[in-house]
Amino acid sequence: MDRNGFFGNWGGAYIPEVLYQTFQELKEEYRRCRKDPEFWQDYLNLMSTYSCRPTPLTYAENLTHHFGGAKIYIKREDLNHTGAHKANNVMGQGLLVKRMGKKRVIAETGAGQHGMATATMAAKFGLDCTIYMGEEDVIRQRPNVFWMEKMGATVVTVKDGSRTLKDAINEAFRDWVTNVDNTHYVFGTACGPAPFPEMVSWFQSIIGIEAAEQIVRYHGKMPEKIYACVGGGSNAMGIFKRFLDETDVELVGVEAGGQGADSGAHAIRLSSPDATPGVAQGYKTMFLQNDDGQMKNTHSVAAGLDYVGVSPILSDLWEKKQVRFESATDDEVIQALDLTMKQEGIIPALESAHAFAGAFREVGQLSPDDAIIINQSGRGDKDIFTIAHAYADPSWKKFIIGRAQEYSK
Amino acid sequence: MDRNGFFGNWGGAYIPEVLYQTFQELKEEYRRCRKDPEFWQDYLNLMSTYSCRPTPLTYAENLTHHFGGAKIYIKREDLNHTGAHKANNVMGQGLLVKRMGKKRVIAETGAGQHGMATATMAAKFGLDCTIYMGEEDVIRQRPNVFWMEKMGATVVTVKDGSRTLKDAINEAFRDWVTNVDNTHYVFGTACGPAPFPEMVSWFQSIIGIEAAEQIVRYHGKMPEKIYACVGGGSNAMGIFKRFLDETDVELVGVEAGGQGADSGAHAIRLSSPDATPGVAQGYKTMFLQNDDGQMKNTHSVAAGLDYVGVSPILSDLWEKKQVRFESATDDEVIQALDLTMKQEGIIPALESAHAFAGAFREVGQLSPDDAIIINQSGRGDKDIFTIAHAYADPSWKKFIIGRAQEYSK
Amino acid sequence: MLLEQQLRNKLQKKDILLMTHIVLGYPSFDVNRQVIRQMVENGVDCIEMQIPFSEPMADGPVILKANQDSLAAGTRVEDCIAFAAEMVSQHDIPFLFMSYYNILFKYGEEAFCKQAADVGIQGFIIPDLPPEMGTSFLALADKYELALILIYAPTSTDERMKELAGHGRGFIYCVARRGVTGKKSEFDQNFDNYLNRCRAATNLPLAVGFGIQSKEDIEALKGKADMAVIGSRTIKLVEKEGAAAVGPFIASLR
Amino acid sequence: MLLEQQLRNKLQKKDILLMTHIVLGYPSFDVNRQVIRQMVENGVDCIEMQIPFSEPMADGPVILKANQDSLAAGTRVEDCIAFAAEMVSQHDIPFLFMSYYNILFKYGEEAFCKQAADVGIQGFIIPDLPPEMGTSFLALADKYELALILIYAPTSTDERMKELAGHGRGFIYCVARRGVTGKKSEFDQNFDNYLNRCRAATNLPLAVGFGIQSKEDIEALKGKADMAVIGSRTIKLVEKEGAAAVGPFIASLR
Ligand SMILES: Cc1ncc(COP(=O)(O)O)c(C=O)c1O
Ligand SMILES: Cc1ncc(COP(=O)(O)O)c(C=O)c1O
Repeated sequence: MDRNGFFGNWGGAYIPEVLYQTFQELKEEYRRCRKDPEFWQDYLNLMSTYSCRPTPLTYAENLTHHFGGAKIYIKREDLNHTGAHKANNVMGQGLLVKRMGKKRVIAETGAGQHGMATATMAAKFGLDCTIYMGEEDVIRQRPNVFWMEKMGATVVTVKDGSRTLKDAINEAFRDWVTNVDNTHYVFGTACGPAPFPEMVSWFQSIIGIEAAEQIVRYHGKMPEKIYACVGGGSNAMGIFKRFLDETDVELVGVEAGGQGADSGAHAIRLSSPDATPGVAQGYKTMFLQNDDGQMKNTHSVAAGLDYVGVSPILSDLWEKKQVRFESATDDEVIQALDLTMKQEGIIPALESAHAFAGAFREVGQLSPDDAIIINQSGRGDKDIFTIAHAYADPSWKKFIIGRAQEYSK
Repeated sequence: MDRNGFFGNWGGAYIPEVLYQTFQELKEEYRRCRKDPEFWQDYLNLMSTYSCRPTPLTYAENLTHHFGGAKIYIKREDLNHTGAHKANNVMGQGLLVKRMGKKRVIAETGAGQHGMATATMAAKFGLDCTIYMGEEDVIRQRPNVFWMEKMGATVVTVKDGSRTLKDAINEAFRDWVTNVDNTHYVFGTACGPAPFPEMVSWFQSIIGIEAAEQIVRYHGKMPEKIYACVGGGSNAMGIFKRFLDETDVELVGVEAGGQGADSGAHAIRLSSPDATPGVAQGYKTMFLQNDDGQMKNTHSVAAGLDYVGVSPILSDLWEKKQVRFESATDDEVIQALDLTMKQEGIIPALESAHAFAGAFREVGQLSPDDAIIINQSGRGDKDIFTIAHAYADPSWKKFIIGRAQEYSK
Repeated sequence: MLLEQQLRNKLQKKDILLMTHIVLGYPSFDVNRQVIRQMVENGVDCIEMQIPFSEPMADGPVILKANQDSLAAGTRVEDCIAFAAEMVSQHDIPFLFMSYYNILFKYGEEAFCKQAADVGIQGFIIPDLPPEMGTSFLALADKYELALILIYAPTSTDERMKELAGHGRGFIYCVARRGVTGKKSEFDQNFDNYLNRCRAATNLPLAVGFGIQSKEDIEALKGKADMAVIGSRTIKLVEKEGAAAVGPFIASLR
Repeated sequence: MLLEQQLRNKLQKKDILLMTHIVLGYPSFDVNRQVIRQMVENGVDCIEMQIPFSEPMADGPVILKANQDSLAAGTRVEDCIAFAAEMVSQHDIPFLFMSYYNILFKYGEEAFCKQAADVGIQGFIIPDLPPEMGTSFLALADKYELALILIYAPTSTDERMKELAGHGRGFIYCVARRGVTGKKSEFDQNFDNYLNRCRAATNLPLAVGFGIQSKEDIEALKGKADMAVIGSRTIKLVEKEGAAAVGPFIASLR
């Protein structure tokens, strides 16, 4: 990151003047933390006692035989407390907030995972907490909303714009400019104004640091390829970062293909021609926008990938061809999910299932002497309503209808 | 365990002759595994790569200050793969099944956690899997049923008797006597005919082994007391076993008080006069039964504790006063759950919340120099329907009704 | 006279004996009465009366449901003993109690044996009480001259059969196949080998139960077994056609 | 003549100037026309015309909704430029474009400056473009003699204000308080201290915006600020009472 927060042509901090000073302080504190080895140690202690880091690297023996190609290893971020990699970022920012002495945190959330993680961190650190969530996501991820509220957070339903992640982000910024003095905005992914992209990636980099050590221990050498789903880009950056200098390791980001690259109903920013450079939500990256610069509606079965922008760091790595980007459609994702559940007894989040789908397409062509790593960013439990829905599971429908009748009495 | 499978006056193997030979083989294989250090090593490897053992021991700083007594540490079995301690037992038996060369597993389940764990193990080990679940529990724990089916298991709804755990067990035995040659019954708790109580406790003992090492590392000495909820007794035995010889550590089992010890609607086997010695489901223990020896209906908000019997090992420890037993009512449990979510950002399963409720009652009287451990046997996500219901959460109801309307179209 | 002797005497006159089964209090003691009368009048040699239990682990759907309905109707253990006394006094064939161990255990092993002996019961069938678990009960049964019938299964090894033979009294109940009561069994070569193993292991009379439904089944057992056991079949019959249908059915079996 | 000079000239005759705000295409360009006419006829000194953007991060509910509705009605950037040309030709006061950076960025910084200059626009207000991010754009604005108005906030340090002053053109837009557009502001002691800091930091005219709603508010600003900015207030007015209500309201402010 250069002094203005750019990665190559991407990033920056396009923020209202009201926030300028806060960002100065945030950048300052962030720099201090990075210089302070104790901070990272505190972070590791927190993550190993409150969450269960290091998360395992699981050898997926059945899937490996199923495809007959490279050995498939799965990095198990789903085993984090709150069920996704989001905890890594949130707990790190929590430590930062304590150092800055702020008493309130706010956050946007798409899948609800980041909201869950933030509400959790707020409860643990005794901070007030408000979560902004697009109306459509509130519906898609109701259980997470319930838990956030039970942990003491206020969940605000955002009814503006497309009523998804990007609108939640705008609303969170509006809160922040209003309450900037006592409030920290816990940005949930490697996007937004500097220093968020780099800071979030730093906290998430624990994934790749562990994975590198684990794969060498189990497999004896570096993997051929690493797959991660890409919404904002935090789990991808988290596992990629450590491997950027390992030039023999191909890094593959899988975006949300929704109903298909040509359908217009997707969230493919880097692996389709639909996106163009733009500036919104405080940073410059490839956005899905029209010729006037108005953001388009995106679509994905996975709420957490349903976003118009992408990490400026990934746009830079994309431009420099250091990361390859692919996409997987909603249907491919459900199939990959199904196969993974039946073969391994593992339930990836719909977001994560994109990485699985991307890997399944290619792993068969690789040599059995090689290995790949799939980053399972989260667990699928949270998605039961979406998944049961996608399967149109009849007994599930019957069950819901029965419950509703009780409640309607 | 003596050669007939007794612990003091409790236990044994009251099994139909058809199963005699299988039990001989099972006991034999179990003995071999216990003698074979490699087996335990394989077990540890599996649990540390497929699940995330060792699970953390979390210092609950806020709860500690809230009660102003001993330091509260939480053993995080909720971070296991599939979300509960059940995985420990199931994966261990899975390794045993592979050694015995059987191709099919069956299991009973109450909360659905053991069914989930068994379905998961079956998927991972490539075994056919049938899960028996009481009709009432199928309703209480629908999401788990959905996932079990998605992982390839057949879930059989048991409509006999009280349509809960004990009836699922009977039905599983009926399957077993029919398919004994190729099938192993993965018993889910430290009950049933020998060698199950001891074998399940052995696999679960990994909890206490880790906890002892962790508490000494963090707290510098052994804890004053350890709390665990008691359904069949496996998570309790799992954390207690290692501490049985530590005579200064008080072990406290918390049973399901349901609507109160005097209400008749509870599942208190050891801490109320309602239970009497009996023999059912293949073993001798304290059962909730009438004067004729007919089993009573039990009640608990937590499906996993809603059971007429209890581990014969615990009955023995109870008789010998090595473990103290308490109970917590449904209401106390919901309160403890609420407090834990808000204070620590941790969501215990309803079963586990009994242990929290039991500990919260007493911890205030202990010295801040001392520590207690609460065994969080599982996570509460699976209970969203029950918990949202218990809170009578209006937006949840609205959401369910909305979904139902979609499905009714 | 001990149960075994009684059966041997009967075997002087018949090439195979017939044991039937009822669940006490299902559908009612009244119907039990009629059914038992019909059984006796049509030449049944021995009747096992099942005291219902809430957890009939070894029983299939038919008997399971009978157990539950009987209990739901309020059947108590005392009622069963009283009814047994009545039957014994009225019918001159051996009656056995079949139940699960908890019923006896809860009643008190000795108290139960004493009661059973007093009312003239000849023995017990307890599917969940292998001899290892029943040491004290075996002794008491002998003391009160009650036969604790032990069970052979196709999965029992020769060694195990010998061991059981040592503890068994009255006769050995040979379970025809794996599984629970009620389903049809195949009386094939494997079955014959199994019965031969049983015969080789004990001198006690052999009864064969589980899934015997017809004259053919019983014919197939002649010369191989001493007694055929009819279980669920009559219960289903009573459910469908009432008590009156039992007599003709029993008659049709020989 | 440059914007700053124009304002200074007006300040010869008035003790405080008035700048108003409209969202282009909301509720329609027609209504925009009427509203602007009423504003000019009632002595407004400067008008900022907001080109709608789908992500108006710094705007409150009222202007946010106006942005969305305008876009939903199909407003394009070209329409806004054409409309601006029409207004400039009809009314003899300075017009500014207000928008978010992406609109200009996507159009092309130079292309946009050129267009704006051609149609006679005097400057820009871009809340999400701090000078650090706008180096190239600042240069282009100067080249085309367009004033890029910079913003002060109560959170800006003196040092920061000085820095901004160096880059600012036309006037400085002083945000009256933390938060987004639309809410009422308190013009208390703190506020005065803030304005004093602003004044000390720059020689450019000072405009004060955010939450100015009444004659009193404007009175309170006299002597402290050079220009008062009326934003959401008139949009709400038009929504409630129609374009015709704007004239009287503006008149009532002085
Ligand atoms: C489980 C999971 N994976 C992935 C994502 C996408 O975010 P990112 O690309 O920042 O990892 C989300 C976002 O909510 C998520 O919940
Ligand atoms: C989370 C959890 N805790 C506790 C229990 C009770 O079982 P046990 O007493 O064997 O630990 C269950 C049973 O399903 C469970 O799911």
